[in-house]
Amino acid sequence: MTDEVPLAAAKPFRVPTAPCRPGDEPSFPEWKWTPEDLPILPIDCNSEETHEHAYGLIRVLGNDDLAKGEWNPKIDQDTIKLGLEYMLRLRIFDDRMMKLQRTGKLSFYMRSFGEEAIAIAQTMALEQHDWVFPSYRQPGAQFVRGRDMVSMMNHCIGNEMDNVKGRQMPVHYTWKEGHFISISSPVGTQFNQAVGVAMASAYKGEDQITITWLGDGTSAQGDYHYGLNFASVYKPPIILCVVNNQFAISTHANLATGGPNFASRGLPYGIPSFRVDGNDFLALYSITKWARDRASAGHGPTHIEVYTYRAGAHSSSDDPSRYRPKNDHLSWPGGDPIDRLKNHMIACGFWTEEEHEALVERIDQEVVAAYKEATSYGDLANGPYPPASTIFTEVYETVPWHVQEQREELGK
Amino acid sequence: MTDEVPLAAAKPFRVPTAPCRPGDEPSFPEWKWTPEDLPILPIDCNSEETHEHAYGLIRVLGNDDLAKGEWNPKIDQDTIKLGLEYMLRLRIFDDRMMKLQRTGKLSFYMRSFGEEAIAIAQTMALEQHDWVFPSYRQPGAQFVRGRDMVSMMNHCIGNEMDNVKGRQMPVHYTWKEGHFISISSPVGTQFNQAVGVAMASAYKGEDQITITWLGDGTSAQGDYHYGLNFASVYKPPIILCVVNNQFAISTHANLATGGPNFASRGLPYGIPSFRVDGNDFLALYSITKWARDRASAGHGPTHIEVYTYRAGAHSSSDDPSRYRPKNDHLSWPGGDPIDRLKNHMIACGFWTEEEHEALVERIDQEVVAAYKEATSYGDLANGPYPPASTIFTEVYETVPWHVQEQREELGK
Amino acid sequence: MVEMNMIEALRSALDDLMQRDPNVLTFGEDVGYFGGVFRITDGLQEKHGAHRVFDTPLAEGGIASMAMGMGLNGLRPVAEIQFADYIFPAYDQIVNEIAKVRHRSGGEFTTPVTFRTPAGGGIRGGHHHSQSPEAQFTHTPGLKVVYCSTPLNAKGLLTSSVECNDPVIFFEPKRCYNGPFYGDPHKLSTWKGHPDADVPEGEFRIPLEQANVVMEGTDCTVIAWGTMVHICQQAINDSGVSCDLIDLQTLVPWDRDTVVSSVKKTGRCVIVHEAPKTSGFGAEMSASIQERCFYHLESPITRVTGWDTPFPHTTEWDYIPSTERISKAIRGTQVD
Amino acid sequence: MVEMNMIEALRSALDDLMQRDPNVLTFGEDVGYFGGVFRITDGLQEKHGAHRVFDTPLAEGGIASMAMGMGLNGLRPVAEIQFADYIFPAYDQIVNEIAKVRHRSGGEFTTPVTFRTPAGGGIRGGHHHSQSPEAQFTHTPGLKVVYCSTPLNAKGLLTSSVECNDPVIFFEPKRCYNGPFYGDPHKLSTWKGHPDADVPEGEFRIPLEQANVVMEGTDCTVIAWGTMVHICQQAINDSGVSCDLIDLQTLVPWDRDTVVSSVKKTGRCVIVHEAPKTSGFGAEMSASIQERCFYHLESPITRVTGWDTPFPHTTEWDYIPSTERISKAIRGTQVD
Ligand SMILES: Cc1ncc(C[n+]2csc(CCOP(=O)(O)OP(=O)(O)O)c2C)c(N)n1
Ligand SMILES: Cc1ncc(C[n+]2csc(CCOP(=O)(O)OP(=O)(O)O)c2C)c(N)n1
Ligand SMILES: [Mg+2]
Ligand SMILES: [Mg+2]
Repeated sequence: MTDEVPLAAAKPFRVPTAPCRPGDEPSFPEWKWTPEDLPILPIDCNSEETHEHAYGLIRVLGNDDLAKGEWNPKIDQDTIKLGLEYMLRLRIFDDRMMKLQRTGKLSFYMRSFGEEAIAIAQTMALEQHDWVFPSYRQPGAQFVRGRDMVSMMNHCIGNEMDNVKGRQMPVHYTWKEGHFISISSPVGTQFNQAVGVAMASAYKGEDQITITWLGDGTSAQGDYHYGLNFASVYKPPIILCVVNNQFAISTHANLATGGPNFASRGLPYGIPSFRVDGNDFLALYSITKWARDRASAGHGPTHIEVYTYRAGAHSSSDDPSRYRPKNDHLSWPGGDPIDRLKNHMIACGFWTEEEHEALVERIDQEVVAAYKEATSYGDLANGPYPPASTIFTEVYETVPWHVQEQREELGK
Repeated sequence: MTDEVPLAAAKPFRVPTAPCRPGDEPSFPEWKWTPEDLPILPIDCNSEETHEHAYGLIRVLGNDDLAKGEWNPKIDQDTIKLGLEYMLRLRIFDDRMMKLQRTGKLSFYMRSFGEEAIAIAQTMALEQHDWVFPSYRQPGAQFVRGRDMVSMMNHCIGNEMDNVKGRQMPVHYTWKEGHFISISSPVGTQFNQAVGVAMASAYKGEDQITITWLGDGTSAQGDYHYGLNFASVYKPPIILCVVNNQFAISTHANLATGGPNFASRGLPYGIPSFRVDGNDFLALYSITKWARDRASAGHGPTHIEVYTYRAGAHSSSDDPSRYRPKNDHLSWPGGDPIDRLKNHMIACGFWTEEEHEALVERIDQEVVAAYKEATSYGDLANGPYPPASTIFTEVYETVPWHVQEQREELGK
Repeated sequence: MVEMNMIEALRSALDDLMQRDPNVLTFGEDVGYFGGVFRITDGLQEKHGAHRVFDTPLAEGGIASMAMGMGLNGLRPVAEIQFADYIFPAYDQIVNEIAKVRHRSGGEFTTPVTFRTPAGGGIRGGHHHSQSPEAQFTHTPGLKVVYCSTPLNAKGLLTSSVECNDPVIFFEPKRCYNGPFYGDPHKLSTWKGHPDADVPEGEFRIPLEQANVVMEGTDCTVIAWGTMVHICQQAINDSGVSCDLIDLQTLVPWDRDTVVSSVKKTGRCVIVHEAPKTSGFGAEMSASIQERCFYHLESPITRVTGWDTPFPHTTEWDYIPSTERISKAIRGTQVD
Repeated sequence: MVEMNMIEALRSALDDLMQRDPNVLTFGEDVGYFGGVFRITDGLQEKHGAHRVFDTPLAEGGIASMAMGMGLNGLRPVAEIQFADYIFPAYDQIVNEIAKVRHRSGGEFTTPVTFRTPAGGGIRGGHHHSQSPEAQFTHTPGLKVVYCSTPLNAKGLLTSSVECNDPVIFFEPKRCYNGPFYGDPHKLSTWKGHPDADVPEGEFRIPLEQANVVMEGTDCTVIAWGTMVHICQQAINDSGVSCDLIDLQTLVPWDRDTVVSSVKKTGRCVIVHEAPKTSGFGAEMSASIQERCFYHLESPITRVTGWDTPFPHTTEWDYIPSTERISKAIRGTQVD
């Protein structure tokens, strides 16, 4: 037995790099999918049958802006118009909130920029009573469920009218009435919690499915494995989504995994797995509707990689110019989700530039009115805040003696 | 918005069951692999090329006891004889230790029964200086590296001569000189630690690879995902094994995952993945040697499902008659690893029943001599134990004041 | 009343809860068909069905997060963690998620999960089958922490824990499953004939947040939980000092009135636990009692605890607080 | 000596360590190319190469276990956990594995990992970007726990932590990265001109296990760490009471001699931390001091801490111990 170890011929371990850095020219040569690529599948298919769907990309909106292929959901024009409106509303809302953040009226903000289609199309494909269990990049689901913008803004400000009483950072929405479960900062924790939610629905015999999302970066957490695996074992009615926007703050998805993609991760768990164009409203709607039908019929979970590109900064604290080319998102072959749906509507003849501008104008006014109302209840720079007593309530169902003593000590 | 949720047509979530329970007749219809099934692959292959290897089964020893197929490692007779001797030694050692446990000389024991080939063939396929990072079901690696049985027994007893000073439960071996890393009770924790060990070897430029194992049950832990994923990203020289012996205490592998098997899990991480007959010494040797060559040449990790059947109880605390048919392991189509290698040697003409009996006899005497020596240093029923002062040392590099105070308080 | 050991008492609590409330489920590693490695759920799957009593994958983090989700959606899950040492992969889900969801959601979402887990030493389990990690949960607002010690309070406290709308970490002293333990490993006793082995069969509660005064005395207050309650009983007898022995039962929120009035009466206090001393829950008890009883104290509050070392295997009887160490500490409070 | 803020001082420590010891590596989420969300490792990848300074997958449990393995095999890894709130997925690896491997292996294997992590509140981070989880590590034998408070001790203590052959959890008070914080969010200051912003450039150590006496006085001992050191300084001035102010620096093992001799001198003690009161490290300090200084104490040892609630967002200034609460407590120790 000796402790001497010979020197290796091999190089040290590999440290992957991002495909491009500030100053580089972004390019996405792997993008070569069309709406005709992939067949529709029966909702009771098994995971092996989805092999090509996990490695390909479900698209519906072609490069010519027309809807085609077997996955075309063929939804009515009103629903599509509504989808466009929700997406526009989210983008305009986000922009306004960023401005409020820059002026100190909010502490922090995170936009869904470039990813507006995801939560909106997917939530629209569900029933109103289905459970939405989001990360911070899916606030858009609330518009679909009809949440009042003032209420959302009150939360982001953390003012007296915030339904979570100023306890959480902005964008950590909670809305039980809308079956929208509270967003938590530690990334990924919701993934297997959502499986538990879905199991409870099934246990109670309710026709209620659950959808949840996490990011490409977050898929490295143990929670991702727990979610896939518990869903694999118990087969509850759930849709498990990985939003691959190719960045986790500054870290490129090349460092999230060395594998070929995220969708295929579901296959060895025996879960049908799909990759979908995350900037294609119709494709997102279609696969989600399919997965809902599957879950509702008792065939169990579906795993979806939503393939997109984070168009903006990670958050108001982030400066992406330090780690990626400026405006790299403009080179993304998937384009912009709002532009693509709008162009489709125009190409199909049920939308015009004029109508579009009028809609933008109307939403803008609504958002302005909402923020004026919300800030009238207080903003972070000027208050008023929720009273300090809110620190002590709802730690437990009732306030225990030690927390009560502390509340008295604070004397507020 | 309403809180009323319609009732589902679907059944509640699925709770899988074990294929057979006490009183049932065990059967394994899925076993239909032969040594001719799978081609050998270049060591720089990528994960997609291993698809059929992940879903098939690498075998070398055919039903006629002859070695065949492209994976035949063609190792010399002396090496094979050594392998048989190590396996026999482990089985006889285990049986003896169980007896000591039953008489209270040890607190607890875990056998490798039916899985002797795994750690032994795999460690023999490595270099002496490679790192072995086992779970409690791979103590056999120590025989390959030449550890003295008395020393192993001293540990299991936890007597004064135990190199870990009676601090750990039996079977939690540590042996740095043999490049055998300390076994820990929390299952799975070693998996990504092993990736770190391998990265350190690569960083130092040493031609030293690392092998690690965890069980089918344990693959549900986050650590399994971390190990595969960190290996996927950094591609260090490591062999990541899942020993699928189909049970985690009483829990059948059907409840470990709903997926088709364990080997295929590695594919979406971009790691070449193989399933190997865990009771086939030559097949284990072969795939491990292949993976070592691959790692050593700088091509990165390999993932291996070792397909076997837990022949005995989980541990000395377990009573499998409560949850599975008696002697179900006798129906396992993979047979017994020792019998299979012995039959192969006899079939090839370099071993006889007489030689075999003589070998068993010799090992038995060695084991008896060893346990007599080991118990002469103390056993759990009668002591002596390591001094109580060993509680306080090696908590830190030097004993801090508060631990020193406590040691003085104990006054031993 | 039926004589039960602690295993039977815990099983009886679960059985009763499941009978009364269809939203109660229980699961964990080996909990289903097999009935748990400590047999707590034996027979419950057969009785209540595989959708209410089932095995899980071997992943405590997954068990906890699934339980949280079920709790968010109206169920009342009871999750078994096979050994308390293995609760740490679930630590993030418990302290960052389960504990905080009521507060962070403004009360819209709650999750009344109960984690049952066998804790403590005395079964030669070494580093990783012997720990008592209660203190690591007492620092997290939003969690209640309960530690039973007898069949009677095992059933009563578990029932109250599961019915409580807050998440509860419920520790079971595995050394006492089959009998109280008085500190001598060569003299093991069963629950047979012990007054607290008489347990009501059906619905039965002991309120949380209440301590149990096991013995009453005048000259020292001894505070303990789990296995240590029995060892302290023996040690008090050995010491010859007249003591209040308080079984804390609920650690968070603990029973201020019982503890404070006892220490004000006796003027002396010894706190005993198996976990390491530094930042054990004894530290909190000592600090709080000192703050509240300073002018009544006749001698320093003393802690008798496990050492600040990992839990050893063969030498465990030199680790676990012994009757000698405890009675010495009790006598030590009497001289000033 | 060069004037540095705490970020620069930490970077300087890492740079110096990497220059001197090829076995020192550092990694974590966004640590490589980008240089960390708090910029601590900015420029280090370019200087020392991508095999020594690199990004990891977003998995704290994976970061910790990989670090442990590297440590077992001769390296000296420094792992960044982006926020202390996110250390919990790594809790099992830290408390069950990293902390215990030296003991459980009979000293054959050790792993000298250092975890650096920004902790504490004051940046409007809400529940999950504000916690101070130091107490949750102080209960685990085998770990050392360090908390810096100034650029000078940030560099000196980090150097000693990385060089230490035991695993260290190293907390950085993120509120103080750019300047000391005296309790008034409307008056933020930078490190410019602060005496402890003068930091030696090359090799520089402050020994572990030693506290720093920041102010000397006669009538009360104030013990704090991290951001609270600066708030206490202000509070002491406000109180008009002559105090020893002790910056504990190393929490485990803490500096017994400095603390005990101070409390014996002053007869009074206030302990201040941001973390919740129950089972915070203040409990351990209070219990230990009481045990050692009982007959010198003139008034109860008092704790001023965060509340036993999750950390709130908009109302965080009502959560973090304020100069008012601290100076009131200090004055409170003077009346008896
Ligand atoms: C457990 C945990 N670790 C670290 C963080 C800090 N953090 C917040 S978001 C983020 C990146 C997430 O990236 P990804 O999952 O790809 O989601 P995206 O932001 O791209 O939508 C990180 C590291 C966190 N919130 N939680
Ligand atoms: C984290 C953790 N949880 C639970 C246990 C208790 N336990 C020990 S072995 C075991 C089953 C392991 O099964 P498997 O991984 O299939 O390995 P095998 O015993 O079959 O070799 C369990 C649940 C443990 N040791 N660690
Ligand atoms: Mg992302
Ligand atoms: Mg197994």
